Amino acid sequence: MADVQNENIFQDKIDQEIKIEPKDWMPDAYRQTLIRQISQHAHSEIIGMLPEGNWITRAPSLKRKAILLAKVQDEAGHGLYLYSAAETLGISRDQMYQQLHSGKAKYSSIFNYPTLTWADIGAVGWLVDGAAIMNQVPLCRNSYGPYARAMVRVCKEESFHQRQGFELLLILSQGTPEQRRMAQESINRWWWPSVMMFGPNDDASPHTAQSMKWKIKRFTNDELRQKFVDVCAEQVKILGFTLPDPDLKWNEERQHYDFGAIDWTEFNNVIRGNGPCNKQRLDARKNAWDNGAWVREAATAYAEKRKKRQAAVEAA
Amino acid sequence: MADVQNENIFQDKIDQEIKIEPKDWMPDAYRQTLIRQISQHAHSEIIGMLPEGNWITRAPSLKRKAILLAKVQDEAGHGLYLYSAAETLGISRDQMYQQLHSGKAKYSSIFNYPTLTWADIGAVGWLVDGAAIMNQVPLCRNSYGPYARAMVRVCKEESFHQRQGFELLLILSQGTPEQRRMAQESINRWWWPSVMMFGPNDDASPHTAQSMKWKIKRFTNDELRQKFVDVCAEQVKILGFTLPDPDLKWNEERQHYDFGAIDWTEFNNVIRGNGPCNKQRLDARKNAWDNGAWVREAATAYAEKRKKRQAAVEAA
Amino acid sequence: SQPLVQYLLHLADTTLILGHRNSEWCGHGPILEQDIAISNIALDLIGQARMFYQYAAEKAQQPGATDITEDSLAYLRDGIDFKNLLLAEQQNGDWAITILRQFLYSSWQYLVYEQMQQGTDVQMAAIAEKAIKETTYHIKWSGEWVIRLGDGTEESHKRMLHAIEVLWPFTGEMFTPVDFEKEGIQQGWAVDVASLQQPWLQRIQQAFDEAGLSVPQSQWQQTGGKKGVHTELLGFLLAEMQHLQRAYPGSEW
Amino acid sequence: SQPLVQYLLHLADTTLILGHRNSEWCGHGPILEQDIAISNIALDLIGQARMFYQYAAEKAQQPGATDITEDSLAYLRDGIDFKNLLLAEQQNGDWAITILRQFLYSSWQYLVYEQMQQGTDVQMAAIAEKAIKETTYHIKWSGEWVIRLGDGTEESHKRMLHAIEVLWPFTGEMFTPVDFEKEGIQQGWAVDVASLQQPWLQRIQQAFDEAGLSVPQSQWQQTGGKKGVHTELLGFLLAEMQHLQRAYPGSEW
Repeated sequence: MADVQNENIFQDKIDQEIKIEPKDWMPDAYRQTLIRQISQHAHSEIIGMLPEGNWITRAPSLKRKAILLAKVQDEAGHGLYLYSAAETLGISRDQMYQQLHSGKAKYSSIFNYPTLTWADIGAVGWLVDGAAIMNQVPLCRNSYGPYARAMVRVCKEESFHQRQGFELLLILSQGTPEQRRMAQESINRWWWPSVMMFGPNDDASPHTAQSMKWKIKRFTNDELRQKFVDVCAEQVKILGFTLPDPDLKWNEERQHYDFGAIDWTEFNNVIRGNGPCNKQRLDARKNAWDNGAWVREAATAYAEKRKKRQAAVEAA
Repeated sequence: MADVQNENIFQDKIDQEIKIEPKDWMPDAYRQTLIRQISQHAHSEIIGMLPEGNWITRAPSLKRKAILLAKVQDEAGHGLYLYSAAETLGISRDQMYQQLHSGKAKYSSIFNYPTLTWADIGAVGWLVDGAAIMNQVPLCRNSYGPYARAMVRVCKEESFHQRQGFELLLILSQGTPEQRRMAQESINRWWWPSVMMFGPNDDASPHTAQSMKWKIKRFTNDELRQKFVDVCAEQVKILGFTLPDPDLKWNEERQHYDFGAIDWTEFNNVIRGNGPCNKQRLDARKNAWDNGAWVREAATAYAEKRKKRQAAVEAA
Repeated sequence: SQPLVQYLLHLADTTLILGHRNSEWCGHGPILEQDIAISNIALDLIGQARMFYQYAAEKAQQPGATDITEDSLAYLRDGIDFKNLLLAEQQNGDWAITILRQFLYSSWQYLVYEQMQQGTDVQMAAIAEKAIKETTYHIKWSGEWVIRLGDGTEESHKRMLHAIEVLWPFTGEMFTPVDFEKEGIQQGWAVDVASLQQPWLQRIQQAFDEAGLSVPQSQWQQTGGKKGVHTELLGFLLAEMQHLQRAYPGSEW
Repeated sequence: SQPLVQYLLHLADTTLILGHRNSEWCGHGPILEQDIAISNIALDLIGQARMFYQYAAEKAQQPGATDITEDSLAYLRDGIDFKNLLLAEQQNGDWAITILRQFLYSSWQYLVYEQMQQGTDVQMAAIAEKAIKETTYHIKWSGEWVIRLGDGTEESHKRMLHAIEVLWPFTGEMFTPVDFEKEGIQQGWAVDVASLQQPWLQRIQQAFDEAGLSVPQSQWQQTGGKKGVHTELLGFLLAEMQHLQRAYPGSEW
């Protein structure tokens, strides 16, 4: 079949909301875009374990310790689903790791910020997971089957995490002055990086049109960002805290919140590797990988020995 | 000169309290005994830095932090004097380190016990340094000049350390019930190991006679031990604590304190390597040594480069 | 009920400290699936610790008071009062040490829970019944790793030998009852740990045989954990773990 | 006097935290003489910290009160209130990182003390006069090590390059005044750190030249320490350092 014909069938399915499955024909650019996006998403889950993992040993109660540990473990699970989804597109997990460790593959820049106080665990849950969900919920309906199904599982857990984060901050908001200060300071640090999580403004986001046509993306960056700001501007009132944006104001006409200009210099800096924790995060993952090499080798060697022994028994 | 004649001159000097100096003739056994004893003493200073060093980062006030750090640093200085004294007998510092790291050379077993609470810093100062001083003061008059002179410097600082340790416990004794409990528990743990620091009972200590003739040793183990018990039994009253020995009692007739039987099984166990921290202490030193190899190599390489450059300049 | 509380704290502290150690792996494991597995075991152990702490708090509480809670017990006692087994507080080291520590411990814990189910204390029996299912999995998982590493590569075998050398001196304590246990054994609510040594050793022997490893012969054993005499490691662990509770006393989290 | 107190705390916190880091080497140095040297520098820095804390306590104290002391300032504030330079809290890493951190810092500190001696605050001037003698030695010692390692072996050179890569992003903060400094510069009691950048860079350049190392070109710089926004390392350091004061509140030591 000619590629043009394939392409028509493919786009037809997409237009009719029929999922593309691993064995279906797909344009190479669609495949590459998905590999890039899914692996980046998987890496974000794995790197995302680090800033929160940073507080597991210091969680202030046994209940919080268990909740946090379970949450970070969930993220490892999300990584697992997503790596598997990417693998259906013809890339191995080891290849993806290599791209991460070499710096070729990206992950969400938000995880290059440090978690400095316990309140950050709340702010990450509320704002970072909150922004992630805005991005991810539409992905549950994306055109690639394995990715869409993985996202359904991810989103279910993420929204649970976000509620936990909000609840953590709510407790702090009702706590001592020190706790309230800690929480407000944390929101101040996490707000803008969270707003930046939606990526560049639409006019600076050239791939959006194609991705929307392929239904990998269903809303533009700015649409999602506006939705996020609208939600948070309301929720922060319940907490009795403020968002660090003097320009934040309800716009009656637009029926949306207006908000201040984003510092894209910082955004680009962090993306280029110059965030507070870029080096530290990647080093942590590379160390885990390098220090684990002998374990993986041993597991492989043992599996092979076993197979041989079994074959010998069966042959006898 | 025949060895017999040498030996007579040598013993004559010793009997007249004239110091033996590095270039003087000395019996090989005297030399070997001194090398063993001085290097063992030096190693004890270096290993002895570890249990106390364990609390430098957790000292409960800035003043205590400075005092403790200065003390542990003093011990490094003592190690330095003593290694230098041993070097005058024809062994290099690297050789001595090697003997320590291979387990051939010993160090005082007391440092194989852990420091578990801040009170241990006091107990180590009061009891361990106290016992050390009992052993060391006579050594200031030992027959080998470099060793005797090193010991004069060591003893001056040690008695200062002991007073600091006692004062630390005194503060705890006047503190909260938790602090008093911490201090008493610490004394309970350190008492018997300190009593054992004087070595086996005299009847089980075969080398004592020769060492006393050579004036390397001036009192027997049991004499020194008795003196230590007598002093501590009085000092503990000032602290308002007790020593963990139900048999401790003033003996009017002997004009000494009687005390309970020593658990030599534990003593021998720890000497054989089975103390709570034997492995940990030696590993810490070996790690420091191994991790420092590249630093020492760089320093040597640089010194040689410099020398060559200087020679080239002078030749030009 | 003082000895009972001490016994419960011994069980709670041991599972908490080991859970805490395992949780240090989270995000740093050698294989993603195993990162999840070790975190899961950490979660199980922390969950078990909470049940024991809650029961201990109930038993230790003065009538009408509410100041003793699972968190006050976990976060406001210093090392001198912690009664965990020394094995639990040993550092993670490499993967060999971590999985061997788990295997040595879980193999013991299984036998403890088995007997505890038959004990006179109904609540402890209920906890044991719930926990033993988790422990069964912990033994299986860690035992498989012992075999995999022992019979894997030369490197992994060498690391297992090292792990055995490091950890074995901390196993004897598991079978040496201290005063509060002796009292509990008499009264029927504590497990007679001395009687578990043979079955435990058999299980270890079996796995070691399959892994090509040897059980060390009669070696010196270190004790003290159950009496509050720990290794130097616990103090640092607690300083980190308890920081927030200590720094912001009386706060809700 | 609030900005003055903040400034004093910035100076005190920086010297304490760096002294604390250096003290971690005690007993673990690569050469016995250098173990003594780094401990000595640690002692000097802790001594300087105490002078600044004592002065800060005096300035922060309410009339008639005695609750603010050098120890309450060092042990009872959390990371959010610590104002040390980020450079000071970075981990010791290897010997290359430790001695480079010291050299970068002491070279700055010397210039600060030099100006402080001329400042309007008599007590700060007196502290600076005393401390600058120590700092002179710290620069000499660490500078010699920079050269020795940079021009030593291939290995040591490589490690110096790595140390520069790790530490350089934390140097810019030293020359970027924050609000309390700006106010102090206006009033004459704070050092105009921006003006120190050129002389500092010259000194570094000189040592690097001799060591065969290059000063990195215009790189991104991380700030925040003086405003209480630290790296993730400080929290762990403080948890350890403050444990006893937090665990036994109100005790004398």
